[in-house]
Amino acid sequence: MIKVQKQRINVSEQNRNLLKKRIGAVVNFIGVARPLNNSGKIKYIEIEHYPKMTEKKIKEIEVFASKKWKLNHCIIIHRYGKIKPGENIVYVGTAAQHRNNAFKACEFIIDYLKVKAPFWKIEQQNNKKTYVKSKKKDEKKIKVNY
Amino acid sequence: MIKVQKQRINVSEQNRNLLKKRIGAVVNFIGVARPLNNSGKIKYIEIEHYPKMTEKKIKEIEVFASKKWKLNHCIIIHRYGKIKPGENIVYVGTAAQHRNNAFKACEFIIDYLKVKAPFWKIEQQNNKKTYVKSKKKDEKKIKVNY
Amino acid sequence: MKIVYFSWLKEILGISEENVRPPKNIKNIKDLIKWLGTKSIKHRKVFLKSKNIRCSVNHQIVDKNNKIKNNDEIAFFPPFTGG
Amino acid sequence: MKIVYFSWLKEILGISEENVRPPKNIKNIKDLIKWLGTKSIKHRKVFLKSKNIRCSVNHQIVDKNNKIKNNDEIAFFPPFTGG
Repeated sequence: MIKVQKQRINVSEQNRNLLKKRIGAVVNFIGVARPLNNSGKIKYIEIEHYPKMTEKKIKEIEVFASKKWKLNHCIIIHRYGKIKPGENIVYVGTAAQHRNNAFKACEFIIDYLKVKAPFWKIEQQNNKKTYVKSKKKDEKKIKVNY
Repeated sequence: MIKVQKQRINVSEQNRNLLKKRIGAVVNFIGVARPLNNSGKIKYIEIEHYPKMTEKKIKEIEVFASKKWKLNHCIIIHRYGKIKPGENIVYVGTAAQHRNNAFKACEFIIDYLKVKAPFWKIEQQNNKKTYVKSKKKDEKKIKVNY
Repeated sequence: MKIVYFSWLKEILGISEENVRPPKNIKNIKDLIKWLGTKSIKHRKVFLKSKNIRCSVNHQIVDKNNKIKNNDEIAFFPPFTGG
Repeated sequence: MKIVYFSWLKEILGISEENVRPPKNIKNIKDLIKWLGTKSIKHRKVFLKSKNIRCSVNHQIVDKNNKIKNNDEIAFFPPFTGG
């Protein structure tokens, strides 16, 4: 299940969904908006995305990971719009028979979301708006091609 | 925070605790009781533990992982007693500035719990009680010594 | 041909999309970038930094040698920073 | 000296713990296992399989050469299967 949405992610609800099937291992990742950057306090971040492309790209990642790591269930939710520090930005949940697969799939998905899904972040401070730069480290981490 | 308890783990509550501090990345693992083993349906599992030793061992794992991966928060909860298929058995939650640390710590903790914490599982079927055997694979996975 | 802009490209240009009719000798993304860079001072400012610009054709990421057709939707944007 | 048993060891023996006074020549876990194995048929059954038995002294996992003292709490159990 994938979703691109403006509202906050209800993590409990998603975990209940993941746990519905009686599988052995559930892993999830929650990305949270940070309160600070190098130049100080962040009022909020704003995430822009490319609607016609976003869901398609996330779906590709979901399908690939579900097959490769034999997932019983996979949930990917990414927000856009204004997000305050401390709020969640992204939720990735994986459920599998064995924990290794659930872990690997979850980490793969968030790594790929970072560099393959069309989202752009702005950090809004009191008098300053910063277009967040992508991390080279993140791009290097991606080895598998699909 | 570590806990050894009989009752079900309230995953939502623990995730709320993890998310309280305004960190960047939260990872959690939930182990779920399986409905089947090689010889068929499982009615319930029963987990025995060594009370005087359990918390101490889990605490050691928590302290080690928190330091090694600079965790902002770490929650480990393991149940004992009768557990029905589909119910959770164990919860590991890690919160860190960066996702790599949160993932590595979470996976480390569950790997170590499997082979270092004094729990023993019984699978109860209709006419059969099986003492679960440890997996060599799990013991091999543990490389770091602490 | 529809051109779509995101992030700082959109901010500098002041528009999120535009329809263009490039001449026939504009055959791939590289050509298109050069040609778009001549449209205005703002366009030049954006497309001069073209090493930092990524691009998609009909919602597929492509490299700059990718051929383009008249009814394509072409998007320009910086590297992604979601997650 | 308090001996504690878990899992199938407890089931076979029918007890979860017992107090014992081994003779003075019983100095380490290996000796203790041999000596406990002579206590009853059930004990022999359990301690014959001693390769599959792990052990702790005062809640610390130890190997079978570990020295033992009179007021130690010594536990015998199979490899852990939690998580």
